Amino acid sequence: MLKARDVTVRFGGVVAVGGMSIDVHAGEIVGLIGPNGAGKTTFINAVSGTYVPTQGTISWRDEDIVGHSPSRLARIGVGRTFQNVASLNDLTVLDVVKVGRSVHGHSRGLREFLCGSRADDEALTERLLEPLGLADHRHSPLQMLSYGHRKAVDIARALASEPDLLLLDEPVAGVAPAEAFALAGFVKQVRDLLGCAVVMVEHKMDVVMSTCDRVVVMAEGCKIFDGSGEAAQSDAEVRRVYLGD
Amino acid sequence: MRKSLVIAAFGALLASPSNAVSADINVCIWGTITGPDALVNGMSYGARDYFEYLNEAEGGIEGHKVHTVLLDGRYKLDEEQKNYRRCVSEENAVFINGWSTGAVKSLRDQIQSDAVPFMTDSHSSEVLDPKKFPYIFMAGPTYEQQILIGLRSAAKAGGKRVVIMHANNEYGRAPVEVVRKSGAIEEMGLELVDQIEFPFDTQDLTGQILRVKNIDPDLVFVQASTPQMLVVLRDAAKVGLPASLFMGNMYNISPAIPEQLGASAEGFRSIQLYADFGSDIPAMKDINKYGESNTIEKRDTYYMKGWYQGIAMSTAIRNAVKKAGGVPDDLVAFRNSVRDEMENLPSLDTGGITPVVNYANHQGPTQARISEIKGGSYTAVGEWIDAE
Amino acid sequence: MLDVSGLSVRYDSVIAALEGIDFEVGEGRIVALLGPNGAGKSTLLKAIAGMLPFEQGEIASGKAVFDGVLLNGKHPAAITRSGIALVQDGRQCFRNLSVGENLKAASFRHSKGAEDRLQLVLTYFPILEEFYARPAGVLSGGQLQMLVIGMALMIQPRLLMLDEPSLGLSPVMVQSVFEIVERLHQDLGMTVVVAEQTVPRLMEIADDVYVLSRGHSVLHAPPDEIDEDRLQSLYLS
Amino acid sequence: MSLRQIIILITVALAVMVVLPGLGRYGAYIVYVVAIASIGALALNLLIGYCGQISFCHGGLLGVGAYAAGNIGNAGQDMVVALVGAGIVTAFVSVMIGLPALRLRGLYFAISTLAAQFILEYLFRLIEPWTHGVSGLLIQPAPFFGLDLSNDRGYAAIAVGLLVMSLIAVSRLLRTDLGRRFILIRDSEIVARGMGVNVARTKLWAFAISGFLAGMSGGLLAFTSRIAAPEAFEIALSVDYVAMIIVGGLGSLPGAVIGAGFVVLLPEVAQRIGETFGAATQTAALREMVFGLLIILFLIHEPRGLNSLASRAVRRLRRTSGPLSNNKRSSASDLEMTQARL
Amino acid sequence: MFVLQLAVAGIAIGSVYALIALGIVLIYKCSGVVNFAQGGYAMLGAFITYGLTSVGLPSVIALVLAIAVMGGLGALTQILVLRPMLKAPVVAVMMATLGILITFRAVCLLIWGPDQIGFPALFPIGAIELSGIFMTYNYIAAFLLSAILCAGFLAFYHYTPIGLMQRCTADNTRAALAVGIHVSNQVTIAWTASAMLAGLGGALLASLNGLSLGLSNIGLVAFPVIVLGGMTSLPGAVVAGLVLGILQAVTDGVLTPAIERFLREHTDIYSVGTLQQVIPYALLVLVLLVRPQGIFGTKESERV
Repeated sequence: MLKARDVTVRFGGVVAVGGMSIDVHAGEIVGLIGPNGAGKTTFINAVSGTYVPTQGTISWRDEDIVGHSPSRLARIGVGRTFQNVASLNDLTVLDVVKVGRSVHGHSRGLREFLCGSRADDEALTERLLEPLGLADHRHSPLQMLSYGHRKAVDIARALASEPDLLLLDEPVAGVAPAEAFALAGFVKQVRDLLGCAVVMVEHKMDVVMSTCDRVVVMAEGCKIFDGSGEAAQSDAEVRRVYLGD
Repeated sequence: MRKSLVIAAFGALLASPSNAVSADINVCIWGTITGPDALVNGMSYGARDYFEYLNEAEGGIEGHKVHTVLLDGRYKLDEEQKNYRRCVSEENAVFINGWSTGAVKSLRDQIQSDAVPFMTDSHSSEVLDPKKFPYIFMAGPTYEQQILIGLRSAAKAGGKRVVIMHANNEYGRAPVEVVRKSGAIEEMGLELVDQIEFPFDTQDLTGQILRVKNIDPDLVFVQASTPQMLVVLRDAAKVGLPASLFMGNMYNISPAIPEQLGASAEGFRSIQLYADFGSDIPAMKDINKYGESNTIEKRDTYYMKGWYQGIAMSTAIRNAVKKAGGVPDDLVAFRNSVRDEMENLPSLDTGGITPVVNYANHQGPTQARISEIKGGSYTAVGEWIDAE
Repeated sequence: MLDVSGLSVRYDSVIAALEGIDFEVGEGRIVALLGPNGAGKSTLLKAIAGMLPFEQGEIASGKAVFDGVLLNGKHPAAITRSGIALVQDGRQCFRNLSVGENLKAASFRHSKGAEDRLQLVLTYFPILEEFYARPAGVLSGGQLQMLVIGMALMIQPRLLMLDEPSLGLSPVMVQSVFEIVERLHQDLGMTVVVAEQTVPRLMEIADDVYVLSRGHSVLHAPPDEIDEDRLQSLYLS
Repeated sequence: MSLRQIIILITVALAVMVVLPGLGRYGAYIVYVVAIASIGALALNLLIGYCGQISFCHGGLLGVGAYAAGNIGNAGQDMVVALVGAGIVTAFVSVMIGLPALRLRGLYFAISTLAAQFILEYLFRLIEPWTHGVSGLLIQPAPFFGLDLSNDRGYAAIAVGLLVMSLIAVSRLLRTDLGRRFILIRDSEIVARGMGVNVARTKLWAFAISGFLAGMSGGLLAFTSRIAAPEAFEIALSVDYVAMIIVGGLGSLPGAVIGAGFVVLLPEVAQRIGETFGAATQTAALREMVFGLLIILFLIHEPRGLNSLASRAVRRLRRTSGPLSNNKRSSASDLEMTQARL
Repeated sequence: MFVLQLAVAGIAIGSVYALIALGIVLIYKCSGVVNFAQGGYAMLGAFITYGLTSVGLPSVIALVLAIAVMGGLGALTQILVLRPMLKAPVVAVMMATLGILITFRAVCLLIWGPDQIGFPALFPIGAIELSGIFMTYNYIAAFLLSAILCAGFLAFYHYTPIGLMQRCTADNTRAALAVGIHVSNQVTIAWTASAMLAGLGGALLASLNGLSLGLSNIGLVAFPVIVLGGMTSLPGAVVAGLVLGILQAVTDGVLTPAIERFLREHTDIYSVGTLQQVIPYALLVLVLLVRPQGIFGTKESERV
């Protein structure tokens, strides 16, 4: 489904990602791990259209998507979450989720303007917010939620666009352990339900191990390992970049 | 604390309408107390002071005190519109004296439907029409007439090529366009070689003056107010053009010009409609008397203009009061009667500020003369010319 | 020398970044502050250096004391003057200014002996002399790291705190950074705190190790008591 | 805006209408000037307060609306047609002005709107056939739905009615996908783009809708003052409008009305107070000074605007200040604002 | 020759623009605040100079004193108004500076009234004529003084310790804090310097063009200058100021007449109005569309 070849992203003279390649298949959860500054987030940004890679190709369902805007990518089924969602102020949980849904292409603008959206709210709440434990907070402004809840909202927002490829950027960073596992479990459920592929950047190895079908390790801008979680933990190169042997 | 301030403020706003009721005769004036044209605001002070003088010296008009309100229009259209409404419906003015060409033009239909006598400080020909605008009165020749008087004097002196400079507002551009399109300039044997527009709030006209210098005309007529004239003459001096090349209209006789520019204003000419402040005329005695116990804000010819407008308005009011045998209870009738009396003013003596006038034409005096700056003060250089 | 007790930090008044941290640095020691991403290492160093208020953070409770002086609520400039230098993450320097100006700027508040210290810094980092008149922006990552450490030295600190100096550097560069730290410690007797994720070289020179995780202090031990497995379990579990 | 709020709003509006005949012409004048300014402020608040696009050419846009409405009205159309037409024309111009926003950010865009303001002022004076240049376009009274309401009280009724409609419409709009995207873009353009929002298109919608409202407001202004003249739509007016929404509260619907009332009435109140003390020049100076100083004081003490002050007061009155204290909210948004500045 | 004469006028005015724009850039660089009140400072500086001469001080001493007062006033406004607003939204801060401008105008109106005032001659009256180009001493002095001050200020900014601290603050606030620079004090210094530059610029402008409340409009002219210069570039502001001055003069003297002559010959249109009021802004929009970061500005990369 997703095919990235030799992707390079430069900022000025700094190479953030240098020659990264990856394949992601339908229905697969891939964990993308690596030490700080390895270029994981930059790579996700390149795939989701936020950055345009200086080099390399990225294709999604055999369509070249280099240079496509995030809004176009969202319409063809690429959704993502962010490391940081703290900067949204007045929008409520439902608002944010609806933004996510609307980018999928079928906006309900005029009908909502004229008739309001109560029935809609119920459906969204049931489908996305209940499982994430957000139903009670659906009318709370985002900034009043705990950090963990905000992360959950971001995932709900990404899912509302019904993506076929979900890019999660540190979905459980800063989240309490119990919540983290619930979130990770939810990601799995979603995959089972929607059959979408998931790429997940994450530092918490326990979460990665329990959730991902496959692990890709990045260091200094390129891939150094691709395989199962167990294999990654025993791989010498991986141990070196993590522990500096 | 803040809340109480807000409450107090709104209270003041709501309470204020009541303070206009007490006087019998209300006159409302708005000028440009602040704003880009404030330098010539003597005319609104002069009019107010004349009514105050009547109150002090004669106990008002036929024994009735006159309540005058002086408002600030700031040379801003919305502010002037607001002032007009306040004058008509809140101050219950029997006579209104208002300022800018733009405002008067936009209000002319309303003045008509409100049927309120209106003395305009604007001399635009577009608000002067005894038939179409029977409630609007003016205090002298129109701007167009003034331009022609100025140009005629240049033609007489043997000039050929003229440039007209004007501000980019109604007051500046409109009369110039009327004159240019009328063909009157060519009829005089003159050639209009260039017409230059500049911003009304200008600070620097060096480029435009250099453009003039490049053309080398015989006369530059400037349709602007004193603040802009100061810039024009200052910048002319900067590039070495003499002030004698320039001529302005009635709003360029201000002591500020020779005071601020000194030698570089020598030879500048402008159109004079009213006597100078301090000249030896009967009205000046009254002014001096008034000035003994009051401050006179501006001592210039515009103050004289205002004083004269006060004389004209008060005479019409006096005649109306006399006719009705007291101040009429009905404001509408009072206003209409004042309007009729204004139109029928028999040869009005303005204490020497202008020649004797009558107001059948709604225009008052139609005479003007040219005044030149000589040795730091304005000196008349010709006889009164009748604009008609 | 530095004594932090019961320190809790919040960002935006809501997000708790540190909870009840105790952290002690003895005179002349090298202390390693370890922890995975987001454990709160940077926050702790910023709290000590007084930088939190500039990032919408605040010390919610607890205190930091340096040589008997309470640091809470002090302006960073005052803390710097009392002898604490923080080398922040992201190699914070003045990129439009020349290398020389960067070093000079750092010695403003500490002009006494600035010339000597400048010479000292240049002998430690010859590369800085080479680039002395060029804008700092042209330096590579490793060179920038040298520069910011050099700038910290110009402050004439008694306590030097480094926040992830090895981040984004090549292994060779990482080696030389830690060599410098060791030399500073040996030659000048400087007290050093190094926050890091990766450990081996640091473990060789550290006298003391603290491990943070999710805003809590999870381990305090001498380095020889900490082996890889233990760390791995702390990090990867 | 909930149904209850809408009902309250309409009740208040009806109350104003009932009181209107009792007010003098001057009172009615004040009512409609505030109402018209409120519509304009609402339009600007939509752009700045909800979509984060700082604009200094709102005065110019009102002017476009005024000229458009005047021309349509003078051609013999009903006032309703003229106002809608003015809205459409202004929306188009507003989108043109918004185009640079697709490339420019923050201050750079703000300054490009400053340029737009000056260019509009210049064009108002230049395009004689449409604007009558410096003379200004004189506007004939037009019927409103066939009714003759061309007097101060009639205008006040129309203006208050339109204001209520605009408030309801904007509050509904903010509850649609488009409205949510506005807010998202204001909070973080980068995040919005990352979330898959078509930032360019959304921004242009904001300009169009804001322009439409501004055009109606300008059109109404033109009908009430019976002239559209260039001096009436200068930069000072744009500044006044920015002052209105900041004083009232960025991103707050009642704030637009409160701010408009404040900015329109304050000089008037200061003037009246000054008049009781005498000298006219000093009155004018004091009026300006009170205006300037109050703006500064409000911004220092209440950067979220009068509306936040008002709503806090209301909450205190109701004694229901729950666990979600105001402080918490503002600090998080302060963070974002500080970032926005850097 | 005609064009040269225009250029002389343009350079003289443009150098004063540069002086005033420098101050705006200085403040923007180190605190991210756009100071709309800069024109107000210029106006106030000129009025204070005038006020001091009218109580009998020699004009040079009055000027120096006025500049000192302006410096204090700049610091005071920063401390009283801007410091408490550190966390306020950026538009609110802009509006606060507009509030300062309104207040300053009101103060001048209250004290000195609404009328134009003849500004005392700071320089000898008269002019020299150099091969047909007419230059008043005023022009020459305004240009020289502005040029010297611009150069002096840039030198101060680049070669003195305070200048270095200013540049540090402007470059990276975090790093500045870390090396012990009191950032908020630096911002106060920037406001002080900026107000002094504006005060001097205002006095020079008043000596060229006379003194009135309209002088505060110079702030609006300065905006195209700083944006063209790239908002953060001091030399850029100087160059853009000169370019704008010359451009305005050339628009008034050459461009407008040429366009009008063409239009009068070929169309019914007689006048293009006050073109010089829009030329700087039209240029501004063009430049921004081609180079969104201004001519001398540097592009900042954004990260998620």
